[in-house]
Amino acid sequence: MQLRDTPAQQRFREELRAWLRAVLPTLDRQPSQDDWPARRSYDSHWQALLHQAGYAGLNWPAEYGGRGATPTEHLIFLEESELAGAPYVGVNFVGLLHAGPTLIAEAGPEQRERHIPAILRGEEIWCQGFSEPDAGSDLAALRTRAVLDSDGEHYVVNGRKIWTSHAEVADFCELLVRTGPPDGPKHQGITWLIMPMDTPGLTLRPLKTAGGSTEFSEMILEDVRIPVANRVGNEGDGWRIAMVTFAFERGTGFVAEVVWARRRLLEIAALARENATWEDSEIRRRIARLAAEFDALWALVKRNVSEAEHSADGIPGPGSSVFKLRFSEARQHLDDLHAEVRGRDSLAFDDDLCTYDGEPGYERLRSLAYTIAAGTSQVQRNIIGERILGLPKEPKEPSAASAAKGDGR
Amino acid sequence: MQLRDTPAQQRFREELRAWLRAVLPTLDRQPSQDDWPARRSYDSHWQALLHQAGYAGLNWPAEYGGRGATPTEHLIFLEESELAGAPYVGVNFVGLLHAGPTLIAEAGPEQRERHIPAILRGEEIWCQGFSEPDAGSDLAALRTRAVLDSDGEHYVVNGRKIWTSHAEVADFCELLVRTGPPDGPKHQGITWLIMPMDTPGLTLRPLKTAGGSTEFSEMILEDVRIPVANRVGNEGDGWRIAMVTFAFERGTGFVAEVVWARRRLLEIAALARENATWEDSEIRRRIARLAAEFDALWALVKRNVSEAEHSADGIPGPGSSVFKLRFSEARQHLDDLHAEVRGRDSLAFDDDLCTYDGEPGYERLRSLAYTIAAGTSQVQRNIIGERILGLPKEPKEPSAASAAKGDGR
Amino acid sequence: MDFRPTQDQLALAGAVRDVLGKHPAPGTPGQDGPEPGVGGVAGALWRDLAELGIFGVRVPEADGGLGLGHPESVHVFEELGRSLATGPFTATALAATLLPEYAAGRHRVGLGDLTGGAPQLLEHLDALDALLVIEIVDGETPGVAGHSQVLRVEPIELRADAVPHPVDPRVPLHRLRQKPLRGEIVGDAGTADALLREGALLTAAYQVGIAAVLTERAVAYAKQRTQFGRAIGSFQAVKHLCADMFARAELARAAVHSAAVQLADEAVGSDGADLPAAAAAVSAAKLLADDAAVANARAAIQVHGGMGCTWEMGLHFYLKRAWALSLAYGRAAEHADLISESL
Amino acid sequence: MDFRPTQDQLALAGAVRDVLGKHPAPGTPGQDGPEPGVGGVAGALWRDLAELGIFGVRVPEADGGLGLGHPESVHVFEELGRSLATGPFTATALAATLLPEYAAGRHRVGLGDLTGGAPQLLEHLDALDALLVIEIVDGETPGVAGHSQVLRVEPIELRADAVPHPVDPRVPLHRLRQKPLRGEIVGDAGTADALLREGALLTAAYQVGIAAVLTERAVAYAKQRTQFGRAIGSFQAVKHLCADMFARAELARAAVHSAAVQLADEAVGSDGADLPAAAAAVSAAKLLADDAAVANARAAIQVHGGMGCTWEMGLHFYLKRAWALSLAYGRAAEHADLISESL
Repeated sequence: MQLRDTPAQQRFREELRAWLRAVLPTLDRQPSQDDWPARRSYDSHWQALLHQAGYAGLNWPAEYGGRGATPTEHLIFLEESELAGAPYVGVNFVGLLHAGPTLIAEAGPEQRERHIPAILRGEEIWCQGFSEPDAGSDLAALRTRAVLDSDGEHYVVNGRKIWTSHAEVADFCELLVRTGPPDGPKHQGITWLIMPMDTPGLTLRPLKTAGGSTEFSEMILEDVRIPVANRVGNEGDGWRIAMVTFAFERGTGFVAEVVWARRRLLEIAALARENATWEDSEIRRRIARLAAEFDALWALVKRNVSEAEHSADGIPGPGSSVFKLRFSEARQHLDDLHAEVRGRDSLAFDDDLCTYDGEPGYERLRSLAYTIAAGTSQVQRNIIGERILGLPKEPKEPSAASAAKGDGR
Repeated sequence: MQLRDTPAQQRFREELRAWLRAVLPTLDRQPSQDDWPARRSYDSHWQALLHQAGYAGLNWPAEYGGRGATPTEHLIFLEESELAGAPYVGVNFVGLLHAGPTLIAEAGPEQRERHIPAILRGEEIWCQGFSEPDAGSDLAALRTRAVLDSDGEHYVVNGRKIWTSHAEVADFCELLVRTGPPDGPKHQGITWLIMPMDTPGLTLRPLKTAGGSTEFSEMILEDVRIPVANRVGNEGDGWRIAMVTFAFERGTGFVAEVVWARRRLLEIAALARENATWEDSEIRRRIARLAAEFDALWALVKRNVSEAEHSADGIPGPGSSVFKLRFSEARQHLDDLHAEVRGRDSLAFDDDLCTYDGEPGYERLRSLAYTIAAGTSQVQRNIIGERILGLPKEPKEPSAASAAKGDGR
Repeated sequence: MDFRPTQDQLALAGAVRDVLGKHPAPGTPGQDGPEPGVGGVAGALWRDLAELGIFGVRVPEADGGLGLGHPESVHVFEELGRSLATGPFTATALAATLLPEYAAGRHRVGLGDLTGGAPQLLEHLDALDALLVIEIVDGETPGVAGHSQVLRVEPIELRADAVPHPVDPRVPLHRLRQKPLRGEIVGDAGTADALLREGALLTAAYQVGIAAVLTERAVAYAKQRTQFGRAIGSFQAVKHLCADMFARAELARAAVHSAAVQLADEAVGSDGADLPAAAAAVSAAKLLADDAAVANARAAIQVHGGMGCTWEMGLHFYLKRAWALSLAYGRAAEHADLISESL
Repeated sequence: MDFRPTQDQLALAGAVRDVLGKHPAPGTPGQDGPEPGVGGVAGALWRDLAELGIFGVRVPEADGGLGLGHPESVHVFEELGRSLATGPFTATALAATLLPEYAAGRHRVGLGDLTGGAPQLLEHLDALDALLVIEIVDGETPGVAGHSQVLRVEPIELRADAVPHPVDPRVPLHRLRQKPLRGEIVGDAGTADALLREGALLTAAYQVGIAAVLTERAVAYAKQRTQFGRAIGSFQAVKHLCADMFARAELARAAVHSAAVQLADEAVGSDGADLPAAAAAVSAAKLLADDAAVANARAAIQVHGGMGCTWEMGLHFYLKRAWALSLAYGRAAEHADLISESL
């Protein structure tokens, strides 16, 4: 049980630090929140720089162009990047964290050849078409229909998808469709397709968030024709394939955010000292308690990473639900505490900071989604209760053929 | 919308105050926690005094020997008694708050004649035989069997009851038994019986609480013969009859406790000023927030009482679940806060105060049951969600014939 | 004792609700979401509310008011909160208790509390006809210096910068650049305290309105939205969120009503009236109502899931207003300190 | 980095667990409830634990200890907490780091912290062979007065009254009547700080054991107990109580392990070691572990319903110990203050 770097890890960390020190000053200022073309260009440039330096696809197998780094090296990468203030993965999120790993695991050689290198170089942006208006927590209830055309070479897809990030600038979409009968067993009959975003019949409708930004879109699909060759895996095997993706998301999606939260807490403490709210023991101790919480969450991350490093598949287990549950609540407390220390200043967005990261008002509004997205806190508690603790599931609604696995939202 | 006494209410309050001032100094010191004969004698004496002064059965109809007071007068009685430090209802709790009102509503003339005056005079002590080891939150699942004897004049009862308060000193028990088939519809087939506590076949086993006292007993019934004449209402109608009782319990059970809690909070504030924990803004504000909570609960009581005063039946509605939910949690916070202000003193029971009321360590342990007894907080939330807000019930377990109405504990 | 609202109080609340129903605020059910900046003072709504007399509820009839009391005021303001109406309602109603000329609602009056050290942000400044300012008296005037007083200031003479992006886009904010201010002294320290106390009470009532209407919205959504083949409100996790929302709103309302009655009794000098106790009751009401509004807004968003975080669902408008009101007329911590002084 | 417990650490914990399994504490599953006062130090258990070397875990092998570190100590103390073993384990292990003669566990050593103003209650006094006392030096000795120091005191010479009814009936308490104390100075202010810091860490580990074992008990009960025709653990209200218990115990354990590693790195002077950071990590661990133990004890009782409140179910023993330990080696508020100094 130790936390120190091995000599190899220390070397990796130092090289990365040196590279970040050299390259970060060359970057432009972050584009503004809703300037999507500029954001794509900014994020792609960063991804290209990572690729040149050998940091693209850090934890991907070397045979697919990745670096084949260990989970611990990946953690070091995320930690040092955040500490240095490097850009986030941005519009490359779905490609690097969802679609890419799924393609490596499940796609055919031609599909991999076509997409993987382009994703790694930042040349191909992906988005996700999973959730639907009536399939949120109950994702397997999705109803977007794909019917094989009479030519036998295309699926014709009709339906609505929701919560699609970066859709405006994406080249491809990982799309879950129902190929089985609408009233069949819901976890079966789902198929995973690669949809080019320039396919006719696709309409995007921006979905504004509480913070006023357009991070998400709704996608309306009307007779969208997708080649059968774009299918990944077998027809009806899409649920299993999608689950591979989720395991990755849960594992690494929030790691950098813990580092960010710990730094933000120091900023809050500094501000509190400056404006004398620090004199108030209640405020001071709330800051201290959150520091304890984030430090413990960071320790939990390290334990999860250590376990992943020594597990067969490198995929984090359900223990990450504990992290997700506590982190998302702590993150909301952090933003509330920040507002409390700022006092009436918290009633106005700070235009000097009005990029898409860091402005405390926007962060506070964004954090509302933390206890909802990627599995609500209620779903996380179900996962902990059922998969870790082995508590029995709820009885099924007699009429529902399908398994109840979450709380539904 | 006003809180002032009417002239009649003010007169009632002043007469009561004068009487309490006169009579309380004549009382002996409270007996010790587990001296049940002394407690019976003490509580019976107090009840007899109340009866002589015309305060027994305050809210009972005059035709049954009560005073026929309004809900508001009842509230004034509870408030003034608590403020004056008068004894609680004690071992007369079940008789006055459960069995008596049930007998008035449901019993035959002879049964009433036999029991009601004796209860009012403090000469007859009752206990409750409802819960069973496997029927807690799911009370309707009770399994204590009553079979009609071949003589046709007795039920022969076998089973186990639990959480019976004051059983050691009780003369009678309000007993719920199953007369219907064990596998029949569970809310039907329940019958309400009057069981004399000296009936052969009855064994009591004291059930010690976390505080070390024997407030409750387990009752083991082996071939206990109860005359059919002791049945209240019809065979199989016991569930409905018992529900009448519960409505009373929810309404008034905790009223005096709010007054107590507000006084206790002032004691805590005084102690905090004395030992300088008051300097700590966190402690000071926790005290203030609890003061706000208890004052609001007291206002909620007054609103509920005002509504009951003008309702047809004088029985509080499901709104009292809000009170029960918030009060029981606030009460636990109160005891925790007291311990925090006492510091290491809280590690020892204060033997100078070691009666059954008020010693902070015992109160803290006793308050553990507040979120459990008389409907757990989880059950209260179900009641609010389903009966007040109209949210749908959970689906039933396909195999269970009965309705799921609580969370189960 | 009869703590139920009277028929007249319910009728007044109903009349206010009817008027508000004719001018639904953006973000409330059935309304499409506005662009940021939409909001401010809706002239037609203001006129209709003025016609009902809501700005002069507590002003004697002889002075053109309704001649009612705090219990009636809180009924009105709970309705304003339910419909998330924006405008300087609280300040105008407070001003009318001091200067009856404002009872008719022909002027829009703002209020700025400069007694704290916090940066001063003023709501609706561009729409105001008058501004009351509470400040600490500088200088050495015996018996007055160091105490607070109430000034009436011409809004047009103020130097203030519009805040480009208020968190609540529906309520325009200006940041005051100027101090000291020049104006007419219209009240002393006692008046200032009374204004702040009643402001806290009315704000608490508005917050109760937010907390209550969000409970209803969450419950309605939980009944209608299905996942896993069931209405999500049948899952205990969601049901219990709703139950806690209801409990918070009920308790806060009881606290607001109790404070209103106690303050009314104090004002008319009736038996047992006790200003410190009434002031503590107002603080308790503000503290519980702020918590109820903010916590219920969060819970409503959680019950609505992803949709709850969208602009178009409009729940964020309630949260943003609840946040802003939590910082007006004393924050929870300040009110807790006030309560502690009474213990 | 490899933050997993090593095989050796798991083996040590397993050995401790095996020994504890032979001496089950009252109130733990399968044990009938004792009368108040039963508890104290169980001689056979103490001897078996001494034989394993648990009092000398951190004492160099040359001095008769196991020569291990903080990460091993916290594994041992989590096991003690899981089985709710009573005795002056923490104080004896702390004393052994200072005075290796105690490593073998042949003496029972207590510890009293007289630096705060609080009334001094000593645990297990009648069973002690030695007592360490941390006190503030009176008088005017230059460079020392006003600082703390560690005294070794003969328990038998102390004037102290037995507390008739300790809240935790399993741990006898005495109230100290005497001050100042006479004894041998065995450590300076730095030693005192180190003892209190390690005491907080070991206590946190014990609390994690309580939090973890109660999660297991609540889960087992929720699987077995049926109401409304279902195991109660299938109800979300109960399931989510259990999930939160698990999360609290996991997070607190991660904090304890992290603090142990940081303190170990500091002790051996390895790269990047940082005493203020390690001290803050210990405070974080104590704060989270206290909360986990107390909150999980409450939650376990809630899951068990009425039976949870009974003496015979024994859950109250865990709660009472968790309460007592929350007041030992610094309360949550004090540790929060310490953390805040590091920010």
